[in-house]
Amino acid sequence: MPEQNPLSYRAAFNLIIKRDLKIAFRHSDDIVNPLLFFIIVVTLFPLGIGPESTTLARIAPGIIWVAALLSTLLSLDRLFKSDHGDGSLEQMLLSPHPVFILVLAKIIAHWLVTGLPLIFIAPLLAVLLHLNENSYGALMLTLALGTPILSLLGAIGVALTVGIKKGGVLLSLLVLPLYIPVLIFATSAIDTAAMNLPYSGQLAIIAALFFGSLTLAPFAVSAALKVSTN
Amino acid sequence: MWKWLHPYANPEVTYHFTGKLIPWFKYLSLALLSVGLVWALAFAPADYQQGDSFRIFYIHVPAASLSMGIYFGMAIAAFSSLVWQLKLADASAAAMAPVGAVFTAIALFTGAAWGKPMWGTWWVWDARLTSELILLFLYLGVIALHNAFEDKNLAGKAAGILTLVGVINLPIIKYSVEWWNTLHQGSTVSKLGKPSMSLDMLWPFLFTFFGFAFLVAVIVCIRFRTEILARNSMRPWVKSLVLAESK
Amino acid sequence: MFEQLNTEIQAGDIVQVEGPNGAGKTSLLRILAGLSMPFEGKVLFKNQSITANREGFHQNLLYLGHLPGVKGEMTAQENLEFNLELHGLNKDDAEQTLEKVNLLGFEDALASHLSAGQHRRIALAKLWQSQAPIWILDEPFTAIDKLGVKKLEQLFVEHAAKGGCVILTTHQDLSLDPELVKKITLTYRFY
Amino acid sequence: MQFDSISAFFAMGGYGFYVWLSYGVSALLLVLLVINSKLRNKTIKKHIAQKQKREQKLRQAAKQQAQDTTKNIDQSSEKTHQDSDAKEVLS
Repeated sequence: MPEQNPLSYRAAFNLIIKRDLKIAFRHSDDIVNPLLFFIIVVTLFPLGIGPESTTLARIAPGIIWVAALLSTLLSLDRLFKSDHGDGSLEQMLLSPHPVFILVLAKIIAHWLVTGLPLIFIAPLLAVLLHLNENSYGALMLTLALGTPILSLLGAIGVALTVGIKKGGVLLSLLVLPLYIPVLIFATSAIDTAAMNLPYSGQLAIIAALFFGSLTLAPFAVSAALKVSTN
Repeated sequence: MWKWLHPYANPEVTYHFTGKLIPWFKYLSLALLSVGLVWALAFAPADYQQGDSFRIFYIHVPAASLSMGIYFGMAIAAFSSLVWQLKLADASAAAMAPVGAVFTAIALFTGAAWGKPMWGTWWVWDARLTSELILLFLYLGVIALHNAFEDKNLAGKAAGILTLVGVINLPIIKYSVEWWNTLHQGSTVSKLGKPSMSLDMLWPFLFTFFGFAFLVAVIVCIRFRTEILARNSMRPWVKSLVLAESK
Repeated sequence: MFEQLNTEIQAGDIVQVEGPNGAGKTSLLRILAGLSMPFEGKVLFKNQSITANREGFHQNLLYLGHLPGVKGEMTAQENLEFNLELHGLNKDDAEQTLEKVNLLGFEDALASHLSAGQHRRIALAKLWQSQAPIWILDEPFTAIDKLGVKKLEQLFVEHAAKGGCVILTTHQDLSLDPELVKKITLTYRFY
Repeated sequence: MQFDSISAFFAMGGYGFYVWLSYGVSALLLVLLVINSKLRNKTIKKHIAQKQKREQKLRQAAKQQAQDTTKNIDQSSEKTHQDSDAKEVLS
């Protein structure tokens, strides 16, 4: 029988991204809901703490970042769950492509629909929290570099829990401790920027974390998916 | 290359071998701990700054370093299980996780109890305590993931992946927490550091440290044997062993 | 579950795995496809362990499990096209292929509006275009009508004649010539 | 001995509460861990023994059936447990 012609890595990558984006846009509440959650969590803080602008400005970086962590956590579920439920995950694992390519494509598609909107909406929320004017650049940059890390590390957690019936709470226990370094360096970069000091050091560390997780996470996710579909 | 490991990779041989080790570890641990603890409580000199509260050091520091050590041990076991498919390594990692979690809890609790007279408050976001707390979360995650799977072989693999991800993250977390701590120094008065120890403080410390280490070995061996039995319950050797013991 | 199974499956074989519920038919198929790891033992393809040469093996494999792998958010045609492309097949003939599985007129319907039987037919459609020699099918006939079953059986025979092999489980009896079908029977043992 | 009297020993220079609390809680946690480990070992063994008894009953029932009906349908009861090797060669 003739050998079939396997797709190139890039074609396989594009195929998965296109498919996942198509599904996400047809199921758009999956995009909108985490974003609304992000906004609501942030607006709750002034109500709970009081409207004093100096206090809000002081804690704004922490609030925005913690809300970003939580809303990413909320959206992670859709990364593999429905594909696992209807059998398409099996089909992907059985396709003649390296699994990490497919996994990477899925994670990037996930970030495009959940991480990217956060970056756009964050400055608006920063206004609500009276964030220091010098900090806006740092906020955007840390979110741009940091939210992909959240998707990458989160994907490991989802891949491990996707076969478990009540995996939701477990997921947060597994994933949140891994998010701590990102949180620390990102908020400190924003704080440093507020004092008009250079924050390139923190940014460099976040970038290092990003590249580290970009190279390692897909392999961990593929291994975890093989366990979960077993 | 792994030929020499072969006899120990056999569950039955390992089960009996660890069974023989347990009494040795037990008596060593008992001897070291009883000498070490009496020494630490009654004979070691009080610290010139911290007074007798320093005696908490003799459990806090061994527990803290063992909690880290057990995590690294788990990571090594997880690695060999994933790379060389050693099923026994899975079982040993499963045996280590709860022990590590208990030692982390001890380190946390003694740290807080030591901090109260030193800092005037039970909890301070001190770098060592904070990373110990995060380590506890990592342990709890591994244990919870282990319990979430019905099939213990799958559970071992999943927990192994998580352990490896955790062990890569652990230095990063530790570093970031230390860095964060120096950034927000203000609140802490003094750290739970190791003062330059005199010999009459070092000896009881070594005794308690190794006493706890052998205690860890005993408990891990007991749990390891339980895991081996649970994973091999269909094997004839397990059946005859259980039959012989129940008579 | 099953123990001591040692078979060789060759080109041109149609193999039916039989056994009562819980005997491990699905598990066996999943192990053969490389989805599950056997507790012990191994699966060889061309004398090579399938885990050692995963991509090479999967290029020669088409597996259909209990779940059809159809996304409700995509249309029938989009689903098939994705499946074909994922396995490196030409997607241009997707429309004709859908016709062959009696889905003419449903090409642009969202799969969430289609029935379970139609989902299965979307999943089965790629058999008509598959060039993989090994087909592993878990209960391919569920929710398929009699005519569809006939067509599929015909397809299996053609596939085997071309030098492929089909490994399947089914609760229905195959109406094929018993000469053509090899059987593997699994028994359930409590002890 | 660093302390002059037993009461001084218990007082620990005013830090008695914290020192004894630390030692006490640590001891408690370790004892609980040891008990838990030993209990688990016992329950697992009990579990396996129980399962074995059930298997024996099933085996006997199967034998009985085989004797009752002269046709020896169920041959599997004769089989002893051997290491499985689900080996499948595709070519």
